[in-house]
Amino acid sequence: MADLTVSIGALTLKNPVIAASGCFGYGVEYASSLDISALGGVAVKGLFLNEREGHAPPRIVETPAGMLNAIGLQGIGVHRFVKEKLPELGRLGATTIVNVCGSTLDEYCDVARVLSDADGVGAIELNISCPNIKEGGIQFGCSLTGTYDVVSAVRKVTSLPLIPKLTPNVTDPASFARAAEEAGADAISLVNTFLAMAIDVETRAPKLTNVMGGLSGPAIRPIAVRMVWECRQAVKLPIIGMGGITNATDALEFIIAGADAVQVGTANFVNPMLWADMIAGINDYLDRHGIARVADLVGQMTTGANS
Amino acid sequence: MADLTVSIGALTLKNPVIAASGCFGYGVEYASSLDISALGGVAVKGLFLNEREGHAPPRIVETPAGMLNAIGLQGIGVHRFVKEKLPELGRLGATTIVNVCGSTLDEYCDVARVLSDADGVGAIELNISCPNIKEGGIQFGCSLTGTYDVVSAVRKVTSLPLIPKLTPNVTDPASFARAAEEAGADAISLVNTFLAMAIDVETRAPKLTNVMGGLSGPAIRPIAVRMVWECRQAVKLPIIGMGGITNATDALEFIIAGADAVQVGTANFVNPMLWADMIAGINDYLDRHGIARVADLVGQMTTGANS
Amino acid sequence: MPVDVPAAVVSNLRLTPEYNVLTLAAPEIAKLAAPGQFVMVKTAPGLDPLLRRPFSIFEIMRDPAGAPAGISLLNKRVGVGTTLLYQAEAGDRIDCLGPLGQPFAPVSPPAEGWMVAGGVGLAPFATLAQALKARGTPMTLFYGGRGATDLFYESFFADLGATLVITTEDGSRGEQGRVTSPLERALAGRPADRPVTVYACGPTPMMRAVADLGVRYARATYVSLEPVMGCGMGGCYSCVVRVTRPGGTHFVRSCIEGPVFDATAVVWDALSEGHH
Amino acid sequence: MPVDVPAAVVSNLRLTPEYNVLTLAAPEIAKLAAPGQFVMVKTAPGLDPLLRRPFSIFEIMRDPAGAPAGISLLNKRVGVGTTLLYQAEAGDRIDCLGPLGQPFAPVSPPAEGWMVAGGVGLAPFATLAQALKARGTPMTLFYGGRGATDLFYESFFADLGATLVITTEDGSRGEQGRVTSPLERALAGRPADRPVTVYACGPTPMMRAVADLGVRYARATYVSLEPVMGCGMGGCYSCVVRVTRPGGTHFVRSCIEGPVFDATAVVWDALSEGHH
Ligand SMILES: Cc1cc2nc3c(=O)[nH]c(=O)nc-3n(C[C@H](O)[C@H](O)[C@H](O)COP(=O)(O)OP(=O)(O)OC[C@H]3O[C@@H](n4cnc5c(N)ncnc54)[C@H](O)[C@@H]3O)c2cc1C
Ligand SMILES: Cc1cc2nc3c(=O)[nH]c(=O)nc-3n(C[C@H](O)[C@H](O)[C@H](O)COP(=O)(O)OP(=O)(O)OC[C@H]3O[C@@H](n4cnc5c(N)ncnc54)[C@H](O)[C@@H]3O)c2cc1C
Ligand SMILES: Cc1cc2nc3c(=O)[nH]c(=O)nc-3n(C[C@H](O)[C@H](O)[C@H](O)COP(=O)(O)O)c2cc1C
Ligand SMILES: Cc1cc2nc3c(=O)[nH]c(=O)nc-3n(C[C@H](O)[C@H](O)[C@H](O)COP(=O)(O)O)c2cc1C
Ligand code: FES
Ligand code: FES
Repeated sequence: MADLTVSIGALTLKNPVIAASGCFGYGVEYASSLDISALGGVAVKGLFLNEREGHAPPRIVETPAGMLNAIGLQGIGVHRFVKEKLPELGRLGATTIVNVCGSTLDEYCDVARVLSDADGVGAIELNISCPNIKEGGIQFGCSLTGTYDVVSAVRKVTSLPLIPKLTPNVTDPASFARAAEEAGADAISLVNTFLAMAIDVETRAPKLTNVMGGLSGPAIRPIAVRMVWECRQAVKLPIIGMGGITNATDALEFIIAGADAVQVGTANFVNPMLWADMIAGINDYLDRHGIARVADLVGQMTTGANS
Repeated sequence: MADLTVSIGALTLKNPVIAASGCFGYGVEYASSLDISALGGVAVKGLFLNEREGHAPPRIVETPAGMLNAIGLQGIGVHRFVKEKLPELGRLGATTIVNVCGSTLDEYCDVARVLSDADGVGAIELNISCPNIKEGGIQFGCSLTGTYDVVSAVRKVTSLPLIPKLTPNVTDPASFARAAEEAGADAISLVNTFLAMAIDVETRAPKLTNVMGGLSGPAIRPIAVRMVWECRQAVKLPIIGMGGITNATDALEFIIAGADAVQVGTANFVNPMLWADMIAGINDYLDRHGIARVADLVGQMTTGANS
Repeated sequence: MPVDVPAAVVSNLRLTPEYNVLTLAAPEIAKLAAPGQFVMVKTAPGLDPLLRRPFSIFEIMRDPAGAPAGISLLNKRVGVGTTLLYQAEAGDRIDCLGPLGQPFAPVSPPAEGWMVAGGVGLAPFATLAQALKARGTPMTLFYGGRGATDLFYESFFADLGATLVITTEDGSRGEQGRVTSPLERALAGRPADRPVTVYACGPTPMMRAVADLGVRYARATYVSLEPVMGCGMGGCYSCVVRVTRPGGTHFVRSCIEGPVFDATAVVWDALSEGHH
Repeated sequence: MPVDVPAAVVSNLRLTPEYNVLTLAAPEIAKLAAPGQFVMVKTAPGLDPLLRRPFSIFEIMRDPAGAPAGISLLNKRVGVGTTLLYQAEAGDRIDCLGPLGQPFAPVSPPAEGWMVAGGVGLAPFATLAQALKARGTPMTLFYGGRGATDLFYESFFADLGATLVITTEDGSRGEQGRVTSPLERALAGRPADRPVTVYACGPTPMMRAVADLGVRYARATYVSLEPVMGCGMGGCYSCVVRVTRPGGTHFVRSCIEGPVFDATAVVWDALSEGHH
């Protein structure tokens, strides 16, 4: 049995497998089917300060080996979350990572303050990369100074582990990783979804009411792995990698590319019972390769023989 | 029977379906299996001034609904191409689009000059977006001034229709479309492949000898459609759209998003006999919808009802 | 509570070139299922198509001793996944997650249960009819299709004692026209002091018309909606339906708060018709 | 010249848990095929997996009148696509593009033809053996496997009059060890004035060893290589092999200039062993 623990700032994860934000509700939805305390962490649906309606359906459309979503960050707001969901997550033994959204810099800080005062938040994942909303979010995430500013502002108001979540919709994600590191992040997570669209040729209308959506799922995995690897060369921070992970092999690919932990989003829709197998599969691999700690595998891609 | 012709500068294509560069050899390879003169065009493998070895294999790896390639632009060089392939393409009745590469601005111009002096070149597609080579190419394609400079330099040395091929590996492809337009391009084509990688977890080595490769195929289609649509809003130029097109419906999706013509790459590997069906399918759609000319469908996405 | 099982295809009865009934060995799901619940089905192994598809649990199959042994699905081919289920062969394994969602609440006598099914909307009513019968509740099935070849399993319902009222759009069976016509006559003809609960499943315009009739004749009406669903477990927020709740209207996740809704709570204008 | 046909699976003979022979109705391809050519096979409809897989044409099947009716593939499960072909059922349709590539040139008497097969590398030799027999060329099959259960179709070759020399690594059949040992003894024992052409297919290290022996004993040697192939038609440049040509070494496309190469032209050091 290998040591699967992962350190993200002050937070220790039992293992590197985290449910991705927006793909696991508030975590509690899954508690009747599986033991969510066995996961490395649960990243809950993105939260603004207040409740939010989200976009009109249809909100998803399937694409080759992937899907588009334009949920529009429907959510109950951080106050109701703290009151209604957080205590239950605590009772269930979940390691809770709260995905924080904002339309303005102030809103990010306000949400972070509420969470800092609450009991049972493991870390804040700063969502500056949702492609589905017009104001805030992606505006910060696609600008280096925006990224730096929002991370350093939130850094000032919270001592919770702070994990900016980066967008893949930029020329050079590694530069954003560096901006996040300089601004005081404890870790980074990537990738959020790729801005994309699909059109129904018969009606000539976009398949999503919101026109654009975010592409996720196995389709994007090779791009996400590349970006994690680029960021690994650029920063010392822990990296939480994601994008199309469906099984232990995919998770290991991200870890070898440089991810300290991984998140699983779309694959949970396809197979909500995948968690135990994925964690066991990572452990088996480590045992089979005589690697004592998962941390020892991070970034261990070998290029020598091939380059 | 609808009017399927497409104008790209001075060049008229019989129909909007072009074989994508690097996915159809020099065109002549396919002549024994199909009538390549029936295609809207044949974009041949990228050519430098001189012969080029390309990367060591393995050069491709399959990924979910896609593939990575790092061919490294193996090719016979423009001189041999003009001597050995171009006459045959002419005899076969192909509309030939030559994909032009360069390690330097001068090399792009030199290749373009050779082609301008040759007989039977329909257009030049300027490859400033290959993610698989270190020097040249992508360095121009990922910088707005680089794009502007190379397009205007080549513009000065050739009166052939000039089609810069844009990379998707940037934050805002539409700004590159504008740069190309300002520099005097006759059209733009997009997308080239997405920079990506895959790792064999057992050996921990990259699956491609070159480490990185370009992702193509159906997996990327929703992102490519989005980029074509963004460019359609940004420029008046004809747009040649591509990325994961496998059948007439996919082609129509690009046309409705704003492409005047389309290219088909990866799908030709899977089904090299797809051409006739795709062209017929586009025609059938136009007839069924009472659209007289394919040009009338370009960019006709309706958003009104949904926004 | 829901379980995920690699269910073996026991049989695939192709009713027409469009409809089939797929019987799956899934005792774990059969045991837990309540009328109107659904399963999320992986229509093919691998990544094409990627997502599961939602299907009502049609019948609960029982072994000779009467123990729940499996479920059947009434499948209509409309695209990739439903075509794969149409083509499935006995012995294939199909991942099946369920049971999911809020079931129908079957009424008890003296109320009657009136089921209104349009096309494949028949699917959730086999289990509901059994539950009504178990309560001794008199029931009627208003069942509409495009033509005679769109109507199935009438004897199943007749054997349970249901009154059948059939309509077809082309008049090839039963009354010509929409299923809502005889429903309206029946509602109009029923004295106010004789309670009825209406249950509807079918195309959105049909369900909306039934909902309107329910309001007009002041009868409790429940509909089983069929929005696109990404996960079926409350994880993705793709399946929302706008409903009236204390304090206003809200998007609620139909996979966990539905698919069965009180028809008066549904904000019908918000249901995008193109996709249902 | 190559054609793409949706070939029906006529039969699937599962030889072991790893190997099977898939017989496909494809008269168009069978008619054109020459020994050592291959087909590109779409192992599943849809996008998973996306690309076709290359397979040697194993047997040419003939109808009772002797006309070419189909082909068979000798398939070894190593991954996704080969597993799907292992599972195929009679009646399935499998898109099959071919014949492709440069065939073996069968020698004529007085030369002998010596075939050297490692494992699934047997595949291109059934058609070659028939061509040799048609020329009256004496032939030997040196056939090596891990164990007795890796060896197939010996009687097919024996019936054509081939001499069989069998080796297994575990010694469970024939001589224990590598197939190159008896080959080397045979080469060493053969007088220089008795011509022999050697044909080899199997794991890259084996083919390389055969190539070395060919050089050492100055015998014409051809190998059928198995690099990853994206298209099989010369379109993608994925399948290149470094070979010596007038003026230096070059990467050439093995799908159109191979898969059969003169072993002395192959730059063996450039063949990445991990992937073959
Ligand atoms: C709770 C519930 C119960 C259902 N029960 C049944 C049933 O018992 N029998 C049955 O045949 N069908 C049922 N459906 C509908 C069924 O899920 C869809 O027909 C199916 O998902 C379409 O999949 P496809 O791959 O064939 O279509 P696709 O190829 O994905 O799409 C074809 C068309 O179907 C529409 N569609 C796609 N996904 C859905 C979806 N999840 N829901 C509705 N429409 C969709 C698309 O918009 C498109 O117009 C139910 C749906 C829900 C939500
Ligand atoms: C000309 C030619 C003829 C061949 N003839 C036969 C034959 O008659 N019978 C037979 O069983 N196999 C044959 N092969 C090998 C066969 O093509 C591969 O085993 C097959 O493509 C693997 O597909 P997969 O989906 O099962 O493997 P994947 O799941 O894709 O990969 C599994 C492993 O196989 C390797 N692999 C993947 N693709 C290829 C490829 N195109 N060529 C070689 N290795 C690959 C991968 O690197 C990986 O290690 C031939 C190959 C060539 C080039
Ligand atoms: C339906 C859906 C909703 C999502 N919502 C959020 C969100 O609220 N906040 C966020 O940071 N990311 C969100 N994401 C992005 C995922 O967390 C993840 O970054 C992305 O889907 C890539 O991972 P995957 O391929 O494993 O899904 C969402 C993704 C999907 C598919
Ligand atoms: C094997 C391979 C080789 C390619 N070579 C070139 C090239 O030489 N020049 C070029 O501009 N694009 C090249 N491309 C990119 C394609 O032309 C096309 O832009 C891309 O593959 C997306 O289209 P697709 O998804 O239809 O393949 C290549 C793509 C592949 C898969
Ligand atoms: S289908 Fe995912 S929340 Fe309802
Ligand atoms: S496999 Fe594509 S060129 Fe050989």
